[in-house]
Amino acid sequence: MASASFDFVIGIGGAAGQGIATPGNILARTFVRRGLHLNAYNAHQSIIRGGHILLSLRVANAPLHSYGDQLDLLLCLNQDTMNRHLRHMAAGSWVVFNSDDIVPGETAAGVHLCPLPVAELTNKSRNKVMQNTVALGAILAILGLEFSTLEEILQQEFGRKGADVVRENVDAARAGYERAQAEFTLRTSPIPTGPKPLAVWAGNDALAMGGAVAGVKFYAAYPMSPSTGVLHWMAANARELGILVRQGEDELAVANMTIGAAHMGCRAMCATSGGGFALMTEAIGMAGMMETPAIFINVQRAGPSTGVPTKTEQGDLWQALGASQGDFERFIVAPFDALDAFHSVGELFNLTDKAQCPGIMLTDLLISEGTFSVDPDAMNTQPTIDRGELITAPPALNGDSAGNGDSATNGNAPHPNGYLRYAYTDTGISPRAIPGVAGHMYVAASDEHDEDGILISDEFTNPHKRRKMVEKRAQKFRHVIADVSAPALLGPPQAQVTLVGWGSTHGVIQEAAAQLEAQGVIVNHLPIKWIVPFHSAEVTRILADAAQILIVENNYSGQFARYLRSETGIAAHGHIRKYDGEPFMPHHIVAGVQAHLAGTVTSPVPDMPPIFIPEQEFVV
Amino acid sequence: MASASFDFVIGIGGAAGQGIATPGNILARTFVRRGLHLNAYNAHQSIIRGGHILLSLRVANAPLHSYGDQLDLLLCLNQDTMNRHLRHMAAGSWVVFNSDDIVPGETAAGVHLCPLPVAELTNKSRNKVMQNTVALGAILAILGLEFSTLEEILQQEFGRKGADVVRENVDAARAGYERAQAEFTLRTSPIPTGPKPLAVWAGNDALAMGGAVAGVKFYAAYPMSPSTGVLHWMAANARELGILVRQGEDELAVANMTIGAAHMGCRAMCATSGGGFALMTEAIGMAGMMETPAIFINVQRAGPSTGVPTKTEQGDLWQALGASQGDFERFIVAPFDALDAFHSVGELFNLTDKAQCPGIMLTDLLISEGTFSVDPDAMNTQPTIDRGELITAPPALNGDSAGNGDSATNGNAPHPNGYLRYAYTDTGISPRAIPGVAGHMYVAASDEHDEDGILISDEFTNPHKRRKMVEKRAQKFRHVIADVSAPALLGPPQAQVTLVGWGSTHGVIQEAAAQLEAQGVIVNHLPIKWIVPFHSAEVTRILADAAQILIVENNYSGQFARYLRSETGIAAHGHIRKYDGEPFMPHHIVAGVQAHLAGTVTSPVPDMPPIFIPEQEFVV
Amino acid sequence: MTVPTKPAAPVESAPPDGMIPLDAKDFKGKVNPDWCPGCGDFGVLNCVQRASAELGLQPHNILNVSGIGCSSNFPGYFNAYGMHTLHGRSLAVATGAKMGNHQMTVLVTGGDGDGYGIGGNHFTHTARRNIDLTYIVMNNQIYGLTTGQLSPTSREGARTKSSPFGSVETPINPILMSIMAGATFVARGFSGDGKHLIDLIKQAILHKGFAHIDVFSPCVTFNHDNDYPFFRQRVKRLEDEEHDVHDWKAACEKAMVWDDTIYTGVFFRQDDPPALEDKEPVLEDDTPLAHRPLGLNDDQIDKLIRRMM
Amino acid sequence: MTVPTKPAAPVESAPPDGMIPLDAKDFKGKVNPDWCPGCGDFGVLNCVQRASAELGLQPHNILNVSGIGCSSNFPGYFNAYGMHTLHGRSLAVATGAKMGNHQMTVLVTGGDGDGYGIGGNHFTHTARRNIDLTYIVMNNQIYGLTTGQLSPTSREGARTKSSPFGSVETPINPILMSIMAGATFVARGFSGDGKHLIDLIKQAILHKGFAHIDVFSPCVTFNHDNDYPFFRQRVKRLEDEEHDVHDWKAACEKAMVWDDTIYTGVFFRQDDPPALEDKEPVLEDDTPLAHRPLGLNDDQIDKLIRRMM
Ligand SMILES: Cc1ncc(C[n+]2csc(CCOP(=O)(O)OP(=O)(O)O)c2C)c(N)n1
Ligand SMILES: Cc1ncc(C[n+]2csc(CCOP(=O)(O)OP(=O)(O)O)c2C)c(N)n1
Ligand code: SF4
Ligand code: SF4
Ligand SMILES: [Mg+2]
Ligand SMILES: [Mg+2]
Repeated sequence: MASASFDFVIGIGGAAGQGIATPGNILARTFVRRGLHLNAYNAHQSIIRGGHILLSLRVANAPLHSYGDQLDLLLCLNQDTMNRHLRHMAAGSWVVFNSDDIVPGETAAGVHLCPLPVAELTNKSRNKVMQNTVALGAILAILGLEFSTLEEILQQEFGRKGADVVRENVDAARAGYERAQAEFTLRTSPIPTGPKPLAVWAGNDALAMGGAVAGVKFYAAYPMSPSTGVLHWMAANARELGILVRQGEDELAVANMTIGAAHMGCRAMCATSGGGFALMTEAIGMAGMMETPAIFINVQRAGPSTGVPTKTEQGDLWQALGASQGDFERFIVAPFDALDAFHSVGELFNLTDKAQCPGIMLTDLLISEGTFSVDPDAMNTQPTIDRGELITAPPALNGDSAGNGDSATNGNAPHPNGYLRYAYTDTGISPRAIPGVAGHMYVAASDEHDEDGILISDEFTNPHKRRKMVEKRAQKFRHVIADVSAPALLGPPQAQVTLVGWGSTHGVIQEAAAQLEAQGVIVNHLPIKWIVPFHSAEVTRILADAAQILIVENNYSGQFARYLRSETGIAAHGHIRKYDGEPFMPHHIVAGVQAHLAGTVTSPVPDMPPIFIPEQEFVV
Repeated sequence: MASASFDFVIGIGGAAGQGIATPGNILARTFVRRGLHLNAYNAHQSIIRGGHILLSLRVANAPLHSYGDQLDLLLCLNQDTMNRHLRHMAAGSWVVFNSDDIVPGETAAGVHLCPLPVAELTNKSRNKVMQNTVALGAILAILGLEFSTLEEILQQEFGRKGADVVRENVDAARAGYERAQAEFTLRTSPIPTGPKPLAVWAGNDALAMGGAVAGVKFYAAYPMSPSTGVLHWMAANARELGILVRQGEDELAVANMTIGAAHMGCRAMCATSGGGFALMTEAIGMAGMMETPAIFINVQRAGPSTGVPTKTEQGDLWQALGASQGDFERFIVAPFDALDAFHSVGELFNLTDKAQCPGIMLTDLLISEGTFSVDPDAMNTQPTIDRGELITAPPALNGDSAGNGDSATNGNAPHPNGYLRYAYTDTGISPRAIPGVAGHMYVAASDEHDEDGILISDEFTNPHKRRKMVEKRAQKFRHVIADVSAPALLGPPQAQVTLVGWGSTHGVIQEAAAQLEAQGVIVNHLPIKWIVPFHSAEVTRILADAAQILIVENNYSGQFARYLRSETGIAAHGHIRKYDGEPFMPHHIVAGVQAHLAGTVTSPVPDMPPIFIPEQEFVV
Repeated sequence: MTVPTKPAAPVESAPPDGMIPLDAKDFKGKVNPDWCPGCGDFGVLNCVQRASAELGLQPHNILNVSGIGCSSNFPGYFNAYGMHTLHGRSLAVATGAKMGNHQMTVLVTGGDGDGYGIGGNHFTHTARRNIDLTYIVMNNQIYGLTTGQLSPTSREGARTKSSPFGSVETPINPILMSIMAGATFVARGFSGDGKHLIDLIKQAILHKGFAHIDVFSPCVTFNHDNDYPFFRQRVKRLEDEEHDVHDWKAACEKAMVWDDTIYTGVFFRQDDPPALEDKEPVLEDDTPLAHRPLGLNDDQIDKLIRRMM
Repeated sequence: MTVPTKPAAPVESAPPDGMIPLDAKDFKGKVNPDWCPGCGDFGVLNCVQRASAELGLQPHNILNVSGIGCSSNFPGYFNAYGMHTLHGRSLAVATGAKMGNHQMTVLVTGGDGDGYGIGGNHFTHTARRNIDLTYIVMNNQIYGLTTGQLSPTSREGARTKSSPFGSVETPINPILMSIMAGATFVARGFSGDGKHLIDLIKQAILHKGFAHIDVFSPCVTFNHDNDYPFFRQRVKRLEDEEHDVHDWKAACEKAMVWDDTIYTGVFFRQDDPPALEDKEPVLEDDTPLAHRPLGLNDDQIDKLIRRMM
């Protein structure tokens, strides 16, 4: 890497309730305003107070795709953090702590211990979180940043609490800053500045905002980690943006409300995690049968069952594939990162509108609760909106987008004008009238029906009509999926190893590939985003040339590996898997590739390809 | 077939509410008492009155595995039946009808029309269903059976309604019998008698009874076609058998109640269909995490969504595979027929008890609502019961099966005696104490936990413990699945075509194979019953020798074909599929094999193997 | 734009401007009901059709949502927009639909199993939200479509296919449940008393808020306990009594009577609490959400991005 | 055989034969609660432990079932058999468990979201069945574990993360719901009034049938509306008033009071209706189902097969 390159990871460790979020946010804003890139991951527990949290904030002057491999600076908010993590700190790293309460242990050579006598520095403030502000000042000084940036952000962060609070914080920060300048080893090379300020968001914000720009008018949710951030964003912004938000009594209500609003013509979506998604599955099948477009997001966490609510996993792929009984058409997409998620929501809405069917999106805790910098110019905030064949006004008024069928020309047309909601067409797509349009009345039924929407059980359970309707639905889907972009191989066309991943592993695999390249191992990477439709032919073609295929996924059973095989017949030569709740770090994948190449990986099950499972050294 | 062979299909057609069930039952009992085999299928609609029903009763003196290919005798209870089905009747067949109300249409040459002037024969009875009894008499005469058998069964069927009703029915039946003897062409060869009387049951009875003999103590359900028969059997027999039956407020309640009872140490099960199963999935994942053995039966019907409630399909395979989030251990079994279902329930209980995990059974409308003869001697009513490593009393009392830990010896042991519910063991199986045993208190949690049952979030979200617990659960499953029998190839080892099916297609494929053999085509058949564990190695070995693999399944998308490929990489050369709501008849499969051999089958999707989809000629 | 509006005042037969008045037969659906001859649901269907005509409603401005059951087949027989959804989920779907287009009249129809059994949670929560829906439950004290099992309204002792020796469970009283959950219009009708039922349905549709009508609608095939004679002998209209519909205690007391007398009529109503739509700032604009422009304008986007920096 | 039995009469501190009497600390679980300091749930836990000791219960004869939520972490801190199930499903699991071993004392603990939100349908149906469970809801008017969203008991106007501008929904009144659903013991406690709460819990456990205690258990982290001072200033024990617990009208009236006074205590009880277990013929035998022999005997099988012929 070039000498001007800057890549630094700050860890903040403490207990829930110690206010880790605030210094985290302040540091994040400080860096992105400077135009630096950010990738942050918060390893925490499912409790509200106590326990242990480690927030890793990685900043760099080049785009980041993972939260990195190590800590360069550790801020300990309690003794527990010191005890757990001091041993992970290498030569040249910093350890900042409140020396009134915390004692350091054995350190590796060259670790800079930075004790802060907080009581002294804050005139014996009894405010427990003041240690965080002092430390912030010290960190800025260590990094060689000007104090003014921090001052401004403290003003913004604490402004609404009044001038006294701001002053108290600025003073504390300054004391920390000055103490550090006076007593600690400081980072010598200056921290670069990016070409322009960046913004910062969590993946859940990206999902919500992706919905808003794509025209979501109805959002429903029942709180469930790690998806709740989408609800929080929507609730906070809905009134200003004209989005109706409902918290349902349960996920059954949420999914069914979403379909109700969608049926009326709104773009509607909802988000949950696996357990709530289980409760939504029946409704998703209904949307398939009624041909109602709506989006259901499953933010995966470590399962099974309640599992580990604050930990990540890519464990719900087969749940999504098996969501609801019978055969029906639906999209399944697993975006690569927050920005991709932002764009994928709109893309998925267009597809579901055109194909008149539900869409499922799979993200995970890593994307959804991660905090990332984003370049606002990279965000397409005015995406193309294609609602497919939608009838919002009677024929005489068609083209009048505000039309509602309520015109004298058309009368009230109490009787249907020959409109067939589920008409057989060449494309399989039947133009969809939304309720309220005169002369287009029909019943949308979860029972099998004929072109007119009439239950096939209502006359005679006609096997020929049944077959034709199944084929009509399949046909429309085939017609629309031509629009979906096929996956592409990243890296050199010929490589020793081809890494295949799906969804959120995109970034970490890219970083691992770069590290491997630096180690002289040539790898390329096939990241899969579209689960359904799956581009079997394209994937088969790409992988036909692969010397050694290794599949990387964040689950136990190799859910993607088995799905890939079901769609292409391709069995990988080996696997890299992780299912301990923590996401991959780049070096886990590097180690896996090296071990596979060295032939040292074994399989837990005889007759199966070898599986490399990295140790989680960190956060233990 | 040998000359003494008898194989005859009686169709009874009419509207819902015309009382088709009664003559159907009476005929069924008449035949099975004679020792003849029976296979009956009722093609009906999801309405209570009206519409059209066709009940096909096939009887033979050899075991039957499908409801056959044609009708030999049609009883029309209304004009609609005559209009729909007369054209399906071939030379030498009989058509019986009430000539007071129904007029026949054009017939093929050689069809025996058998008009019954019901008013005249019943002294103008105003009882609408009396036409059924008259027709029964006529049918017995046509078949050349003695009237006495019928008399006895009428006595039994109507006995509780009083002597008058019995007399009226016997008189009507006799009038029909005599009229037929006097005026109709009768079947000439005598109907054989089997070696001993057989019994008759529906598949749902078999499931319920399979549970009862295996020790079910708790059965919960929410009514849902086509699974409701299990509830009806249980409700009718529960008090006598000491089984507690609860109808829940919904399927969420049902699944969770089942797990509650199972956790206490009862063998517990429940049954539903796809939509209800969707609601059960979250609970199934919990049973996986808590390591609670319990059985969930999904009786599949045509989907998606409410679909076609009275029609069959094998459409919920991926739903079962994807039931609940995350990776967890569970069995999935799809029995071949009613008798196999009866035995499979007990087998599945033993496996789930040993592996301490949930078990899913997939049957379908064809098995569950079909009516079949069964040889009582073929039923293992005292199956081996293996409850695995279950602790029902404290150590001092172990072996005392009535023990409950409530003894002075053991005191009340308010504190656990070192018992670890989820102890790591070599086999991965942790002995399971049921609540009530002194000194073994633990919490079973849907959150990830440690050996002691303590939530890993309760101390620190420890990735190493998490990983070990995931591996422990996987390990116990691997340990137990060695007991599950691998599939076997039926028919000649070398064949032109290998038919692969799963679950309920077993019988119809066997019959098709026999027909093909008669046509000079050599086929063999690999029927799959165990979906999980899937015997990948065995299946791969068997199919390696196959010249042409054709997969037969009763769904649109080839759910099994895709699963087979995911587990073995094997892609079939072609497919035979049906998704119009009706089950396969043998000749559909025969036609499919012949067409594949002739190379006349195309694929609806380019680059995919050809798919043969038979026309449903019948029941249109 | 003008949007189809729900009659705001109790105008009995004036259709909106420019609309021809319709009569009950204009509300006949595409197919004839396949209910058993004599099923109570026929009466309910007739009454809904008559009430709709008398209120001057227009088919395309009505959305009729149902679940699954014999009674839930209703939308197929009623000329309006319809959604025949999942067993138990009609109120949830209807809530989303009403939010999506709050100018439509949303009528929810279903059975006792659908609404009080599997759908019970949506029932109480929809009631407390006081969303402007009319919810008609054809209560036959049985699961009809699945051929006769216990319902949460089946009496203790009821012999059904799932309780051949008599139920040991106490039934639910849906009138009490909805009053206590917060419904602002709670009534009971009898399919055998059409004139009365039409009037209840009209009141319910005109009521701004969650209106619940439990209708005795006998299942002639599977419930021989609660047949027409049973109700005919017992039902008494509350309108013929001294009953104060604003008095919850009197309402509950009357709802608990279940002997020689069983009351029908409006038990309870409250007109003050605003309906949910009227409390949702996003719906202040009359244009239904479904007809509003999609996406965000530059100002909105700038503001959002500024907050992220 | 003898089976662990639940004390039948209100014996206050006599453990069953041969058992050593235990005290509250014997009911301490394996780990310390990780609730926020000051969380109302600590008080509830103490009271349940004290009540269990005072009733002479034995840990191994108690099954404590919960759902998911801060409050649902309860079984981990209570020395008994525990099931920490799914969000909203505790009562369904507990019903199955009680049927599976009707000799155990089954205590269900959870939160307002768990019980009245997602679990609402089981709540009303379990109440009407009158199954012998003790159901303690730690009602903090918020979703705690998910960091503070609206609960069905949050007041209208409540500002939470999911309602930053104030809720527009009317909350549910759980006392009214359970009375009308058929619960035979309905009470309200306050985590800040331990002596009273212990007494309520003891009564509830001794009550034969479904006993519901809604407990104000403040979430000190996410609900600043309904904190200790709010309740301390308002709660009044019904026992200190003239209140007839057999009078449903008085009970409902008292339950509706929500101003300067908020009542705690037993609102309603009925001792006549038998519990479900006592109506189930299969449970007449004292041996729990879980301990009965498996499979059928020859007579039973013969009879079944004869009916099939
Ligand atoms: C999730 C689910 N569970 C069960 C069913 C089966 N089912 C269809 S209708 C019905 C009950 C019908 O009873 P009710 O709602 O009272 O309507 P009725 O037929 O009596 O009018 C049931 C249980 C279903 N369709 N979906
Ligand atoms: C099906 C499902 N949906 C959502 C969640 C997420 N969740 C966990 S606890 C909880 C609410 C907790 O509120 P409450 O029951 O009142 O308990 P408290 O934390 O306030 O004690 C929710 C929504 C879940 N675990 N499962
Ligand atoms: S079964 Fe009962 S509810 Fe259903 S249509 Fe017939 S009479 Fe009506
Ligand atoms: S968040 Fe609230 S309910 Fe949860 S432990 Fe903290 S104070 Fe208690
Ligand atoms: Mg009903
Ligand atoms: Mg709460």
